[in-house]
Amino acid sequence: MDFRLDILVEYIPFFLKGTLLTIGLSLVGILIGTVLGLIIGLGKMTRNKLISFICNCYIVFFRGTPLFVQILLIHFGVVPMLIGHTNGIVASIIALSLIAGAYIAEIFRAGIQSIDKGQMEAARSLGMNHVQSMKDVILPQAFKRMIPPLGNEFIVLIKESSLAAIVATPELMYYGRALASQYYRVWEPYLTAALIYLVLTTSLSYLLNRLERRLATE
Amino acid sequence: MDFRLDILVEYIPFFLKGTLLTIGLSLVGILIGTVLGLIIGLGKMTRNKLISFICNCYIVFFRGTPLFVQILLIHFGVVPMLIGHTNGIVASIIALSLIAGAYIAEIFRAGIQSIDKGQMEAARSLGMNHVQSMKDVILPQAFKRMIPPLGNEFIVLIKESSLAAIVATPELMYYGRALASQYYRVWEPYLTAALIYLVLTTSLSYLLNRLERRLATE
Amino acid sequence: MIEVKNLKKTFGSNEVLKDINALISPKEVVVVIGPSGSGKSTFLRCLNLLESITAGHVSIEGVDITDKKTDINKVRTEVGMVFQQFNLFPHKTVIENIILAPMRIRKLSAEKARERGLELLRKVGLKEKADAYPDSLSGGQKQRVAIARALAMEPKIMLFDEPTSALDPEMVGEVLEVMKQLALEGMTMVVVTHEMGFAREVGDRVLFMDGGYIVEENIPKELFENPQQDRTKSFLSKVL
Amino acid sequence: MIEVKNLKKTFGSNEVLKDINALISPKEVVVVIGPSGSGKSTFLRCLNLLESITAGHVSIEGVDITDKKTDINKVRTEVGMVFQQFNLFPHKTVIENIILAPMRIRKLSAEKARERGLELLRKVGLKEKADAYPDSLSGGQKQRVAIARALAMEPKIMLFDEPTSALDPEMVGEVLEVMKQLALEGMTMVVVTHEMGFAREVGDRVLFMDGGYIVEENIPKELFENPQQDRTKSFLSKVL
Amino acid sequence: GSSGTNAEADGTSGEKKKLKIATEANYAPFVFLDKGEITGFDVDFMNAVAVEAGYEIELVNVGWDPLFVEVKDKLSDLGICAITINDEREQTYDFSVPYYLSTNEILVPEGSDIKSAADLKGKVVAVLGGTTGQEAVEGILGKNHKDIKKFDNNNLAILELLSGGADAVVADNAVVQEYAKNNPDKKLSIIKDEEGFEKEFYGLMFPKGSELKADFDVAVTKILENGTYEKIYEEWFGAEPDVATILAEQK
Ligand SMILES: Nc1ncnc2c1ncn2[C@@H]1O[C@H](COP(=O)(O)OP(=O)(O)OP(=O)(O)O)[C@@H](O)[C@H]1O
Ligand SMILES: Nc1ncnc2c1ncn2[C@@H]1O[C@H](COP(=O)(O)OP(=O)(O)OP(=O)(O)O)[C@@H](O)[C@H]1O
Ligand SMILES: [Mg+2]
Ligand SMILES: [Mg+2]
Repeated sequence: MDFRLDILVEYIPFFLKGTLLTIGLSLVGILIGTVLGLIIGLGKMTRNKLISFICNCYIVFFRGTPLFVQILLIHFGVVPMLIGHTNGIVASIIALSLIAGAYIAEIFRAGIQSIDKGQMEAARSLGMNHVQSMKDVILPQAFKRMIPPLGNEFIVLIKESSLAAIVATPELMYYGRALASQYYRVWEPYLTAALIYLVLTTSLSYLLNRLERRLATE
Repeated sequence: MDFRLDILVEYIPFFLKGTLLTIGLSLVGILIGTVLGLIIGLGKMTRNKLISFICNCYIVFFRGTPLFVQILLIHFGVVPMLIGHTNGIVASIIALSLIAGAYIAEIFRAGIQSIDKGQMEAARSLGMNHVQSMKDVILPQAFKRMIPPLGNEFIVLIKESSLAAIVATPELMYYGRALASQYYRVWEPYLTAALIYLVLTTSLSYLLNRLERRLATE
Repeated sequence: MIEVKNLKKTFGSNEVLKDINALISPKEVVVVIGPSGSGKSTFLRCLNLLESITAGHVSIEGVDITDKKTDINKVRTEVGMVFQQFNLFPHKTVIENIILAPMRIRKLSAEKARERGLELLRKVGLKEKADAYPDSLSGGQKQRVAIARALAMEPKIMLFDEPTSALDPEMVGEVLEVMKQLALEGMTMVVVTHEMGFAREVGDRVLFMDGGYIVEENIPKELFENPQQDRTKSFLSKVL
Repeated sequence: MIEVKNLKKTFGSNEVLKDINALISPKEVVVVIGPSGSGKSTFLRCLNLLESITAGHVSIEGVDITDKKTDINKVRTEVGMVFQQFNLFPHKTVIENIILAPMRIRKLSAEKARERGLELLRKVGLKEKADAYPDSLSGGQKQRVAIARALAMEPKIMLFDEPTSALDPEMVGEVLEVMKQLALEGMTMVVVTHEMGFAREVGDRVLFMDGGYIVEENIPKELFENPQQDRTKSFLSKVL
Repeated sequence: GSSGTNAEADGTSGEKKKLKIATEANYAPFVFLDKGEITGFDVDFMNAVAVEAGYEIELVNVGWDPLFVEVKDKLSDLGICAITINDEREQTYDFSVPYYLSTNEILVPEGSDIKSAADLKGKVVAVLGGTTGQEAVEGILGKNHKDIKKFDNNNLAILELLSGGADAVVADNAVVQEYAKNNPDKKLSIIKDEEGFEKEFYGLMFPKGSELKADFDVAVTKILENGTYEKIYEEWFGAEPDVATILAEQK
């Protein structure tokens, strides 16, 4: 297989720009998604049937439909309603945040439920109310357990952000496709993109492993 | 928003065909992926450094790169080597199986590691060797715990199979795109496809929940 | 004072407490014994509403805690509880475990709370462990911290649910010692335990539970040496 | 017969067994006591190589198990082990738990294995539970099944690691009873336990371990009533 | 690796082998699926050319990215899919003589101040990646200019315009008309600017060094000259083709 380095060299600045946006999108996505996931996760756990039902629908919808369709819906349906016109970056961030929120809600719920029941009972038996117990006793412990799955979600988000290219958000995959369609060559751009994704995801999971080990020994 | 039902009606048989193939692809993918995941998962856990390293690379690669690129690689790199010419369905099945294998390897490893160490010790202390202990004691228990995450992986696979459309595998999304480009309309095909995916994934997760509850009370 | 009248508790279709009546006076130390599953923990947990009560009444210091209008968090500050599994907060140091509730509920300042916390740690013999994390403590030390934590809210009553049964044998003594001290100081205590020596030495009264009822009760010496009921006899024959 | 010579075991940089020497004769019942973390479990687990041995020699019935050429699976069939946490196989019925190893290793037929399994269950008083799943048993019943399972391989030696400390008090007796019976029948036994009554009644010898050494050993009466070492004295003062 | 094409494998049956032709059926009215069948202008044209050249052909919908690998790796004998000939692609592939003159049109909202191709400067333009539209706009704004949004689907490009994310869409006039036909109620104006855009041509795409190119060049020219082309063109586009310009470009 011939492999044309020259066209890759030509695209280096674009790949760089794209990679930065890829990182930015996933980073913002995981941050907003975490806040959202917290709200949705708590919402699903409340005794209020209606709130719990709505939160559950949210989770079911975002986990049950392809991201591709979600991005289109948000890009052409939601963002114009919000800011009057489409904007690929805004749409990608919203879509990634919303889907991350759905997964993080479950991570969050699992994290809370993984804390021994005795912790809540001990806090309540001291006279602390439910909110105080959550805040001072349950959540700090749950958050620590959530770090590894949150990291995984970040990795997933990095890969999924590649779908942002379909609404012309100029991230890594967008420039990969631009190169592909300029030269009608597939391997150079896509293998390069794959390699960059691989570097991003493996270095992230390396960092995660170290963090996890640090947390475990603490 | 005007919504042309007539063109949807016209495409009903294609959506049906596509949905069947989507189900078929993910089903075959999860089955082969399970076998593969078992092998890779065991491989990663062996003491043999080389095998363990190779299995780990496999997992890192498939979990760290976008499925989109994997499908292309397999469609053009692997399938022609195997059967002499390209074939979208074969490539999709291989790609979905390989990625499922990478995730299932981890599910499998987690399942085995979740079994109390005392089980292996009890079996070994009776004089059973490692293989016997695995087969008779550890694996049956691990499999039961693997059912819920395997079900989740199945759901993920259903959604990811939508990417098979890029190598023109005539599954659900393929016909969705066909409809979109024949009539230059976006919402009718994509919302319909999203709905079908949602029905597939939610009914599957409903079944899973029931199964999980049955297993828990057993 | 604790008054329990016709207390019933069911989990689903499982009636765990069938008809419990008891009167526990101030400064009394009541030991609860009985076979596994007889409802001892459930009984104890009903006393501070960690389990909702199905029927009957429980009043603590004259306050009916089954009344919907009662502020249960306030009641719980009066009733300390010590669990078999310690349930210390692993993300907080020993002293932080102790001062958390006083600061949150009694609104004590950090210094004041810490000062009183250290005093309690001294009492349970763990002053030097104030800034350690629970994971670095032995079982006996953990349980003593748990007792100090419960005492920090200055409860009028202390409930103990098998406080020594998760401990290595050589640590049982140090925990019982702290409990004995507490009893001597006049704390009202309800203790579920299998430590018959403690019951004999410290208990004012022993309740024997079986099948959701209090089958027999008496002063320790009488109950252990002269059980009236067959079930009590058969249980004691296995345990003593 | 078990011969232990200069046994050392380290976990990383933690030297858990420092220099253990012991000789256990056929039909002898040896009880091992000592504070938590002193290495009792590790010692026991070295006897059937559940822990790899760092240095020294252990021979079982004349076979040096530290020799690389020894088939450890064969040795293990001669040495039964009973764990604190029972470790029954939860996906198998009681009888399946018992017959698994004999069928796999001794290649017994299912009928033959079942027949002998039922015999063992009768011995531990659980014949009627043959087709129950472990989860439906009480702790004492589980531990008796675990003993029957170990016996099914017809071992020459039985190791017990705190077989009663996960049990509710009223179930301790039934398990000790089975162990006593076994001792009477002439089984060679090494028992880590805190049940001093059992040690006194059944033990031929007591080893007191501390800090990775066997600090003192003697016949039970002597060791309990007349400990020579300070560490032994201090330990016994807490436990007895 | 595969040596030669699979078409060669079945070549035993007759004089001329059956050719495998790769396409992506996602670009109405050139190539698209009509209820599962591949149809379109390119399909009819390809069939006519094949008959003229004396080849049996099989048109396979392989997908867009796969199309290039198929042709480059000789898994298919050639590709047709409204593929624009340009220098960069000629480094990797051989193209037939042009068979279609793509007239790009600008699609703008009604009342837009864009009146010509030159007005696109400073505006955000949505295009379909890899098409003549992209080439044309990049000719004006510059390669990979940040104001060019490339979509991999014309629908999305036009939807972007309708949703306010772009000021204009530049696409082949056939595409623009097909869109307008299916979405009559959208308030869009079409601007033609023959001078403003460079002329772009479609060609058949062959692997580098393909021996088929010679046969097909002749056949394409023949079809253009003998009136068959005009018939097919009018059938699909309802207009007369500018055969003269295409033939001139072929020289
Ligand atoms: N949260 C619960 N849900 C359902 N059943 C419960 C629950 N808690 C306890 N039970 C049941 O209630 C019965 C009594 O339990 P309880 O814990 O009060 O017994 P106990 O006397 O404390 O026994 P032990 O000595 O084993 O602690 C048991 O049959 C138990 O299965
Ligand atoms: N797998 C292991 N890895 C590292 N350290 C271990 C391991 N197993 C035991 N240890 C350490 O070895 C020491 C002795 O442990 P061991 O379990 O033998 O003590 P023990 O006398 O049985 O105590 P206990 O009465 O608590 O069961 C302890 O300090 C323990 O932390
Ligand atoms: Mg209890
Ligand atoms: Mg031990």
